[in-house]
Amino acid sequence: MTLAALELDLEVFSGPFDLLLTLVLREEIDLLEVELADVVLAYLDHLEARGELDLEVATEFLVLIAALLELKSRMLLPGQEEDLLDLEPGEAAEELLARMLDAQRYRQAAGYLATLLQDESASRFRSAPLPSWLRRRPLEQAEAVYDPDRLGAALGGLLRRPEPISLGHLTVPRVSVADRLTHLRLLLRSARSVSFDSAVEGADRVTVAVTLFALLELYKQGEATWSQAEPFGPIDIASVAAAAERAPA
Amino acid sequence: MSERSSELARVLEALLFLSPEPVAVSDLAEAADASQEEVRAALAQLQEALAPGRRGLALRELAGGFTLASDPVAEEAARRLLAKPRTPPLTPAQAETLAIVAYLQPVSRPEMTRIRGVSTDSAAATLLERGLIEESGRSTFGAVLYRTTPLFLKLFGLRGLEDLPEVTRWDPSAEEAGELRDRLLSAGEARAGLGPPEPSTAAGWAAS
Amino acid sequence: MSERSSELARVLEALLFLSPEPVAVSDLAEAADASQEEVRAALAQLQEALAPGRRGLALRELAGGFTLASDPVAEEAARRLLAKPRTPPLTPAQAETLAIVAYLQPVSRPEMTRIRGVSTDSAAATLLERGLIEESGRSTFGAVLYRTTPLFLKLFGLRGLEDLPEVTRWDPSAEEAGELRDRLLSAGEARAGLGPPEPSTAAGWAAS
Repeated sequence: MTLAALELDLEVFSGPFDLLLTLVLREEIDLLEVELADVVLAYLDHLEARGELDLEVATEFLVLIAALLELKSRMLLPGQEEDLLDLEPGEAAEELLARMLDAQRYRQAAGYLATLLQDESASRFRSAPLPSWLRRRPLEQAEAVYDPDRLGAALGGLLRRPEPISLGHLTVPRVSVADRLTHLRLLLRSARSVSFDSAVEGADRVTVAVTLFALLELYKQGEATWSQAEPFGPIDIASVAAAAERAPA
Repeated sequence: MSERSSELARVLEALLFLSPEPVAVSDLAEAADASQEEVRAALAQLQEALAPGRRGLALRELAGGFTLASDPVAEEAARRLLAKPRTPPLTPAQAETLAIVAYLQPVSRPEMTRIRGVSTDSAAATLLERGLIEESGRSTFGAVLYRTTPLFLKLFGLRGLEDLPEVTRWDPSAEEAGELRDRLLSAGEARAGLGPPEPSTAAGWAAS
Repeated sequence: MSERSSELARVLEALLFLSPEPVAVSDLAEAADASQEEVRAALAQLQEALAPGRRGLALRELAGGFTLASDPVAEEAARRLLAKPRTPPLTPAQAETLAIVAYLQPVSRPEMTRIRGVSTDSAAATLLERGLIEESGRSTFGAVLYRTTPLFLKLFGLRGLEDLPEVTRWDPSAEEAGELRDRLLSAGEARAGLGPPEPSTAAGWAAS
């Protein structure tokens, strides 16, 4: 099997995975419109249907899908000042290529190691217990060679915990993206333009983060644009409908 | 054999080198795909090449067959190199495993694994083989328990387990309440449940 | 050495015969009560006596020391006598994981997984069990780090890690990168009837 055998039926595209890839790289399909989660689900279905895993192909798929995800996440961030965020034509393909080449480098190194092992396979080493006259090691002769502090330090290392990360927001999802989407849409309906700070006034950190996700989603859906004059400066959110109404005027 | 041996003699020398036990002529003949007469002739050639004073090895015929042995000339040097207790530096995995046994003994292998977050089988096997730890019965659940040995105390220069250094010096959570064992187990589980990306890797990706 | 070796060469041959692992020149010198220069000279003599085609054994410099190995001429007979292959070959997944550890050590498992794009748990477990890699401490986040072992060097015929070629040796040439890019771009083209990518694009790629 190759990745070409992976048939997709997405909202914006229907056909084999490799064709989707080509069209994305040629920028004939907007990556922003491709639901990558659906591609992954299609791949999993495909695997399940086949009942076996071709590691070579799976590796290629994972490298590609990971790179596509990273690209897409960057494209979702509007911004001009950062070179990194500003994808030139062809840059998507370059990025993807770099990722694949890096994985390939170690695959080739692996081939080299396999050859080394093969070359050495006719050379064997002796593996025999020491003759009895060398095996006597009386306890009385044992000398102190290890430092007990090594044990204390090792145990101290095992007592170390990772930075306490609050998992509260994971186990108790107090706020959902859908909630915050509704919240933002309501704000934009009444004001057409609103600052991010006012949209999250009085909210806790989790809510602020989820609101940012909701904002990304609005941007992706083409409902809103956002701008930030300088890093850490205020973020202004504008409804696209409002912008469109202003334009003809 | 002179400086250049027959191929059969070379094969036989290699076979005897690789075999920890004496090998019978019939087995040598079968392995080398030769007749027993040919093998005997080649062994005579080998005997000649390994005659006393020539090499560091000697060919011996014992009850079970032929074997190679080291020349007695090397006896003293071999004692210096090999007869001391084998105490290579402890690997990090061995040090962690040994520390767990030393401080918590008796302790079961599943417990060690839970504390370390990764398997302790290979490290524990090495420690057992070197005589630093030993079995000490079974837990109520039937798991083998381990403790340290008198050799352990000697090699660490300790008179007894009470001489083990206080962990508080290295303990990042000394002020927390709770038994050492419980705190080790909970820290191990906290680490196992978490795999944050490492900064070095992130940098590597960005550069690539 | 001619038929009669110097006593030091004989002692060294016996020591290497008895030692289960490669022995460093400094350890040989200490055991044989000789200077390192004398040991090196005697090893050269031994190397000469064990030159290919002379004996059933060979002197090898591996994993930071010297060791004796069987001559490949005996491989077939050894397989028959010992009835086991010496080292099973590595699967592609194991070889890739080993390559990543060899070049990036110390390296954590999440890092290996990120580079390969698929889980390395099973491959890494096998490499650990075969003694080709081992733990080497923990990262600042508590993740276990891995490195290669002396056994890895021994089995792969390496004196040390510095014997590994630079990893940049496998950096793709501009042509190879171009080919991969063509493959990426043209994968779906035939299907789509879009025709080959345009030359100007290809040139841009090769330059980047």
